[in-house]
Amino acid sequence: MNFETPDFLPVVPELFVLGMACLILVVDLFLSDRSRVVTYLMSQATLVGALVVTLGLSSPIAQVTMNGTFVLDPMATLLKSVVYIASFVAFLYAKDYLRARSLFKGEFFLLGLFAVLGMMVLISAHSMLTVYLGLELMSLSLYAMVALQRNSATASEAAMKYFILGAMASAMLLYGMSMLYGATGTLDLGELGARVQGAGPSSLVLVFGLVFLIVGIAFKLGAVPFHMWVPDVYHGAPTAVTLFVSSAPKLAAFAMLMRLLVDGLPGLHGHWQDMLILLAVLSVALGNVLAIAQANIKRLLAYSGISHVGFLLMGVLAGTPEGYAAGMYYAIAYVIMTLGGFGMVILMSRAGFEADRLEDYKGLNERSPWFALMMLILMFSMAGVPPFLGFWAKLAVLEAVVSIDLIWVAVVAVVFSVIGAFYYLRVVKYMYFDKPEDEHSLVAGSDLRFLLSANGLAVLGLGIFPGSLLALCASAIG
Amino acid sequence: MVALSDYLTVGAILFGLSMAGIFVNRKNVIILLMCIELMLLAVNINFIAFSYYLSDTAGQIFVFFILTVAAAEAAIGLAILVVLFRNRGTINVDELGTLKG
Amino acid sequence: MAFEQIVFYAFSAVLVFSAGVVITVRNPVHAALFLVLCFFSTAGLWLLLRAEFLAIALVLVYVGAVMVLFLFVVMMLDINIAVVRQGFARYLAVGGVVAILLIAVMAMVVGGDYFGLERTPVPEPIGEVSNTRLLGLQLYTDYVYPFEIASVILLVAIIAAIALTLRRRPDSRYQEPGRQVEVRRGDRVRLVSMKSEERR
Amino acid sequence: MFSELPLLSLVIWTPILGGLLVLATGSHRRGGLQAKVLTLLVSLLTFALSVLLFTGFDTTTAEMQFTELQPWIATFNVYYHLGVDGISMPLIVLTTFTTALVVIAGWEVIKTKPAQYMAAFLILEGLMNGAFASLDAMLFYVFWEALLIPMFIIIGIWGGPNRVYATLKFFLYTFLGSVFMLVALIYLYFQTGTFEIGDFHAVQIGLTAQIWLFLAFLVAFAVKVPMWPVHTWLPDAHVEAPTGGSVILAAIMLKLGAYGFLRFSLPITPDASHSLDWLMILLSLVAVVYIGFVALIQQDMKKLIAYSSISHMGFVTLGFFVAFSIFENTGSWRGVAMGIEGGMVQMISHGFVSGAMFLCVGVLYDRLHSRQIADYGGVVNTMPLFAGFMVLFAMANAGLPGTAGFVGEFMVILSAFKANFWYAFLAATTLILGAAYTLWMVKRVIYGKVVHEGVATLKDINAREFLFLGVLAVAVLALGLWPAPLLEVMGPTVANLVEHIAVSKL
Amino acid sequence: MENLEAITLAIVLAPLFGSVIAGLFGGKIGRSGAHSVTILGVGIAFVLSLTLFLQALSGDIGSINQSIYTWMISDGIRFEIGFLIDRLSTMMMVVVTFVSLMVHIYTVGYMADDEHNWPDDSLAGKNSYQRFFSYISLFTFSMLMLVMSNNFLQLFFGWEAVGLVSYLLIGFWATRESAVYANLKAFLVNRVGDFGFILGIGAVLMYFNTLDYQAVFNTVEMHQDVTVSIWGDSEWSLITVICILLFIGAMGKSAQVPLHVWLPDSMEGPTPISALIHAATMVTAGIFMVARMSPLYELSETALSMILIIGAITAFFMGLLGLVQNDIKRVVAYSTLSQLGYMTVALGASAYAAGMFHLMTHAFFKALLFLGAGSVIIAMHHDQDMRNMGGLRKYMPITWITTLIGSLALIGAPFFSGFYSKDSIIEAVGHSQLPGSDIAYIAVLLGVFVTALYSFRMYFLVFHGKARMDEHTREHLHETPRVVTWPLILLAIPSVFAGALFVDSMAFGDFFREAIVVAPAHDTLGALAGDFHGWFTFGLHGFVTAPFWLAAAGVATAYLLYMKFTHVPTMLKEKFGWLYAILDRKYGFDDFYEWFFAGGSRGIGNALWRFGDVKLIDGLMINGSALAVGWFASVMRYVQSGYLYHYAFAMILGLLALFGLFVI
Repeated sequence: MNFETPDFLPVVPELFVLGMACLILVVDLFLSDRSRVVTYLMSQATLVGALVVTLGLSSPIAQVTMNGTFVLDPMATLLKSVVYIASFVAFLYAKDYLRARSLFKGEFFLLGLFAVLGMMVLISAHSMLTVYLGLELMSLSLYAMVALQRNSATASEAAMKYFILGAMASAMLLYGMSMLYGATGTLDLGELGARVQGAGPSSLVLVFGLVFLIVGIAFKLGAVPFHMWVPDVYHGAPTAVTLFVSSAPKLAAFAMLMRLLVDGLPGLHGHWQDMLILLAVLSVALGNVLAIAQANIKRLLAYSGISHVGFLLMGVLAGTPEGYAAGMYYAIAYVIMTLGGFGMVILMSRAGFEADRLEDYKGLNERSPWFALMMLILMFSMAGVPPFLGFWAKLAVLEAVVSIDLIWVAVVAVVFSVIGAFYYLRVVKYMYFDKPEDEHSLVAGSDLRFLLSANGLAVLGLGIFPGSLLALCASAIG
Repeated sequence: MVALSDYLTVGAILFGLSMAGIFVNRKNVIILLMCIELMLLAVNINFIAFSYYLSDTAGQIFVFFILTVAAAEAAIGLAILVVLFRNRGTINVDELGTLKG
Repeated sequence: MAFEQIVFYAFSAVLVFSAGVVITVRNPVHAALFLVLCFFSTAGLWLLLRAEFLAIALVLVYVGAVMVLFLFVVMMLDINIAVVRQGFARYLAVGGVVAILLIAVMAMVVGGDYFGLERTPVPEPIGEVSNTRLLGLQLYTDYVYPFEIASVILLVAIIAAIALTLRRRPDSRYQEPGRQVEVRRGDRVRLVSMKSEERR
Repeated sequence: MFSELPLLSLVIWTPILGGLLVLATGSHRRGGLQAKVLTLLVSLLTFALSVLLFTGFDTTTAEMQFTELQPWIATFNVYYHLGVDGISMPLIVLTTFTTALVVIAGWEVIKTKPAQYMAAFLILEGLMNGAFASLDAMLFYVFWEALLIPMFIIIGIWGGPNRVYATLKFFLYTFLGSVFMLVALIYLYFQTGTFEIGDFHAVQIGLTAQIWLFLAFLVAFAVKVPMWPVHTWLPDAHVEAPTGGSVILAAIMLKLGAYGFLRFSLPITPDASHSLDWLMILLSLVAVVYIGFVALIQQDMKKLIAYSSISHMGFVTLGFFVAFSIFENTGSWRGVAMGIEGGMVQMISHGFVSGAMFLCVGVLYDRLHSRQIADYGGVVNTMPLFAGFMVLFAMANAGLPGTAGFVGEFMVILSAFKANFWYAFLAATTLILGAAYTLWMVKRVIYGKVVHEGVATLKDINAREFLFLGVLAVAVLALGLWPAPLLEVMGPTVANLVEHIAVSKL
Repeated sequence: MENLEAITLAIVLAPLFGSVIAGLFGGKIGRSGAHSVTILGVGIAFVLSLTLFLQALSGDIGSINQSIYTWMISDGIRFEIGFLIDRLSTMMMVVVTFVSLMVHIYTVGYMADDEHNWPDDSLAGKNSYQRFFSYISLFTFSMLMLVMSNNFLQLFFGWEAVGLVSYLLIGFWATRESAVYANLKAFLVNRVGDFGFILGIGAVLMYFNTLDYQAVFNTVEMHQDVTVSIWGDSEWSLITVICILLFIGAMGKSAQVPLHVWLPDSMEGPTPISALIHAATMVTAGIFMVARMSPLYELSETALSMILIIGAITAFFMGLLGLVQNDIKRVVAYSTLSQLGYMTVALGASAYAAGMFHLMTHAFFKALLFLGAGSVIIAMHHDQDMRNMGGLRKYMPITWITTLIGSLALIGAPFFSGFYSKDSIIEAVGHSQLPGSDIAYIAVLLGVFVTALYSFRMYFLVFHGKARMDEHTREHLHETPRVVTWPLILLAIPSVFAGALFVDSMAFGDFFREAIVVAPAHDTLGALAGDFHGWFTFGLHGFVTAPFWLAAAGVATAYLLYMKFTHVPTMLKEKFGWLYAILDRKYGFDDFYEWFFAGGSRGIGNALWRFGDVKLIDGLMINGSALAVGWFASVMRYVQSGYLYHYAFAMILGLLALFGLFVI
């Protein structure tokens, strides 16, 4: 056997995060609860460092290394960067919340970092094996994070559901992978793509495997009908964890979608397009409709997330570079918005008060006009009203579906987005049109206030000047 | 001679049974965890059968990793189970329904 | 019927039967034990497929470790054996129908049409390379990256398991020798000077 | 000297930035006086800028003027492209004019969060100007949608008791309409490769596609106009909105829909407009007659005026869409321009008149906190000056010659006659119905004996109220007595439009 | 004429100026300031109009068509505001400004006690008196704009503007429920007419592509044979359609059956405006308009027939109603209706000139009658019921004499002005060959009897017989002040002499020149002209014609019934109860309109609103779909049951669905 030492350079970010995580693990052992902030700072430093390293390594051409299990391409660079930033923001938002509930422990940040590592692996996966391992690394960390609030019955219930269904979805994904492997004899996604193009007669087997694959992906994204975990987990988990679960992992799931379907199975585009249309339409419809009936803002945002996934899928299903870019743009936009949304929930909460009922937002405009405005921006952005970020994301995906003449899909999507606008407006209604019931002033650190404001303004700013991010996504797809 | 399809059929039956098990069983979360192990087992059978019939070791490598991950998964699953039991005093699936709607 | 086939069908029958028991039995301990039986029969099947290392690993890792963990948890949690509720038959019927449907669809695809002997004949044995050695060689060279990730996953599992289950009871008391040693007299005894009581 | 300035950008961004500044100023000090003064200054400045637009406008050409072009979103080929022609320029002036009045009208009335109120109106103003000035469809859409937000807030915070229902209905209705337009715009984007409205005008499209596009646009614009049967949001929104909100809603927001027909539906899909003009005419006439009857029995003044707005806007759409019938009936395109111009004059005049009517109701509401006709009677005895204004505006609303309300109706009826006698016949029923519902209301509210203590203690309008009602009265009379300058502005543009739609795209 | 434009402008602007000053600055200039400025304005207009009229008579100016400014240009069509000065318009101008001037002066006395004022702190100030002057001056302006117009647009402007002022003035006493009811009614009924009118304008514009009178008249021949299809396949002559549509407008304004219902009610306004607007000028606008459009009407016998019949119906049946009225102003109002019918009949018979002639004389004597009635009303302390009057001639000699003159003119006593105009109409109708002229002739003849009957019924009831008023009123009875009596005297003069003066040229001569076009086939007046030998002969001849004897019979009957056998009317009322009921209910027009149009449209509105808007659109479509979505959401929530096995089941179903849809 002749074995060449692989090129480790592209993997440096992963190694860096891993190394730092191990370091933090050790350091954390020696920290007292009072100085736990060191763990937090180190974690944040890790993310910043990873960002620097990743950006430093970025190159316009795809590099495949590690015997074909790893790829570094512009898409990976961009998605990873956003993952770091999203995680950074999430950690920052989480800090005060965790502290107020004596959850401010090293495990949270460690598991978070490992989840980030999993996402990185997933984003850079170039083999079904690494897809699976990245996915599991991420998922297992997330399962644990959801359950981290050990004295909370809802959190453990949520974790259990998440775990069982997640494992089931993984198993289905694996079953699909086994089928693809059996049909083509390779795990390498590039190779797989090449062989699928040539595999004529056994395409039924490929489609069969594809169905399982789709189920696995759809579960991670939270697309209907594989979405059932989303509201329960978002609702049950501590808000800080919900924040994390709802943001960066969506990017990883998007990457998984791209890697498996676009890199791995471009030859089956016609098939997975049909399936994704079904999922997308169902997601947009059900997510928006069910969100209307919610009284808990975390559940509401969960259902809204489901509908956003539907839109995201619309970009991808187009099967054009513009469509992929649109999907990616949507994913990034969604992450920015959801971070802000759950960030607001954290801002409103305090020790012993979760601020997760819609009623808790009554009269926010009286209590804090500024943050009411931020929430307003976020809500309208999620509803897809210009000039906010969410609108351009919707526009991009609608362009994608219209470009392949699936106008009916676009029409369905916009109609349900109108239905969806209703519940976002309801939040605004509570904030602006009702009198406050809760007269407590907001307790939150200035870093949280600052970042949350920046987050809201980013939604506005990226809405007024959407060009650069769009161009970035377009160039990342190539 | 045993055909590849025979192995795959066994895998399919196992997979189907374990999936059915997840929603037939309404009492005990532990059995759900076992069902998941069964599902992974079915997948493993597939991989190994393919690996054998394709004369390619990648499938076996994959199974190796699946086994590893499954073990880790089981550990985390059981840990969550323990936490759940401590909070609820039960691991009855029927009573695991406070989050809904 | 060749010996190989007899073995295959025997193991398969045991596997399917015990899997069926696992999902229907009331007592989780029984379920765990039947799961062990499943693993054993699967290991047998894998041996037929020349995957000796994995077969052994399955028995050692799963039966030896994972299933013991399962049993351990079952015992630890002291869960009542479930009473068969009314309606279980109905769930079972629905479950059976769905399972049969699912299996039928899957079997249709994975059945003889695509994976029969005509299409995928039994391969010729390739030399006498040890299965273990083969895997080992690949694991540490071509698959070193996944291997590392797998190790991280195990690490996460450790962290998670500890973080979730290790708890200090707030009411339990510990001895801290360090602090015991550090105690000075002043920490324990306070000398108070008082005015003496006036005599009347 | 002023022509060097990017006037359009200024009329868009001055109020928006001013609004943000007002928002930052806050309402805390002295009842928000600072914010109010600032708002007034900004709105007057914007109005002054728009007057420059009017004076600098070249009335001899149909070309876009004051154009500005900057790349905005390269990925989608979207440009920051502004410009005005004879159709949009008057509407911008109307917008800035009305906003300044609304600011004055809300001066003392708004007690809660005055800074937010004022800021919302300024931002709304900028966005509306933007919608009128956009030459890029996506830019237009952004403004078009974005202006729902401040309006949503305005109705929701400062509205009446049922404001939440009303504002949600308003938002969702219009949102539903406009998303179809979005899809249509995207479709057109793929036909032309740009979002340039001018390119949309030029592109050749088959009839089926045109019809779908037309319907998509129709939903968006019909809701905004609003046309029967998608009009029911308007009475609710008007009734619940604060006076300023109603004024802006009626005076300008409704015009956006009609503007859309001119800017999008007619030139982009002339053949679909042709083949579906029966539908448009039918809906317009239903609006005139049906809504006229419905307005007759309203018990709430604002609701009545809202219904009358719908009816009047029916004239606008009627004027626009009789074009093809005229051609079929007379074999020439002569007379088409009169219908379109009539519709546009009607837009402007309705802006004045309905705004004035809502302000009048607002004046009463501020005093007695009721909009019910039954709660008034004999107001003339205690508020004669106000009654004078109210009667004047009511007459304008009823389309009395010499007032603004007449000009557009007259032109549309004349051109409708060219299309078909019965169109004109049904349209002309508004002479009776419009007078009936308006004057019946006036009779019950203004005339008669003082009905109760409340009316007896009413104070006549103060100088501030006199100011805005007086200004509007002058505007109403000026437009009615001498509409020529307005027609001169729109003439070449409309002529150009008629030439354009006369050519089939098939 | 260099300064002609200035003069015409001054004529219209002087009253406008007065109106604006009195209206906007009434509080500042006070009562005397207000009536001075408006009287001055109208006076200037009158003097200048008279000058123009005399110049026109002397032939110094022919027909002058000038534009003041361009109202707008649309679609290449110029809409101008301008004046057409010819004999027709100058005559109208003189009549309008003269009556208006009289009424202005009269008002100084009539409104002297008007207490209807605003609160002190209103910015409007105490200005009801000033406002009244402002309104009537504004009316004068509007009426002048109407008659001087050289195009349809401005005609319509004036048309509606006079309607507006009429609305304002009928409702002048805004606290009276009946007044504000009447002004709304007047406006709306007029609007029905305008509805036709504007359609007529639309038709003109469509086929002539201009609204200028001259341009239209010049090309009217070209459109003589154009037909239009309004409904189905039946073809209508274009000119007929235009004429009928325009005449609908005239029916509204000139209160022809069935659009007459507003005029009696309009008596709720102060008496001066009844005289000015609802007798002398505004209501005759329709007559003027048709005369102005004679080049069009001459081409449509159908339209002329229709005018003839409608006029005849109005003339006779509205006169009948005057018999049962007890309100002094209402009697005069029904008489006005009837006289307007006469004018309309004249138009129908193509005797436009006679119609205009009667318009002029009627303006004088009817204004006189109204002002006389007003004078009585002042004296009676605003009691208008004739049953409470009687014997007033002793107390109010001037009013008595002038009213008698007015009445004689009205019934067409020979040598009085009304005689000349009315007789020429009756003669002309008798000569008319149009379908329906026979009926019309009978109607106008019978109308003469009726006119005389109700006129002298009023005269006798008011001025003769027992004084039936209460003590208090009787003690205070005296002649009204000079500002009131002088206009009466000044109006009485033309009421007597205008007929004799102008019968030659106006009725039978070529007074109007090219302003009025009569087709040779219809030239009834031309046919009569041959038998005409001067005003005196005509007057003498009048004694031997049927109308005179009918009128005399009417007077005699009135004398017998109301002076001699005063029990007979009551007896007749009982005996012919059904007839009385019909007349008393005014043939049921008002009740029917109230029920059918007012009630009907409210009913339709209610039905459309409740079922269309509230139930169907809002309830079913809007809220219904919202509810449906909400209901669906709540149902789907059950699917999200919280139970793991359901979630797993959903996933498996999803998997199966994907299989079913995409694999098999």
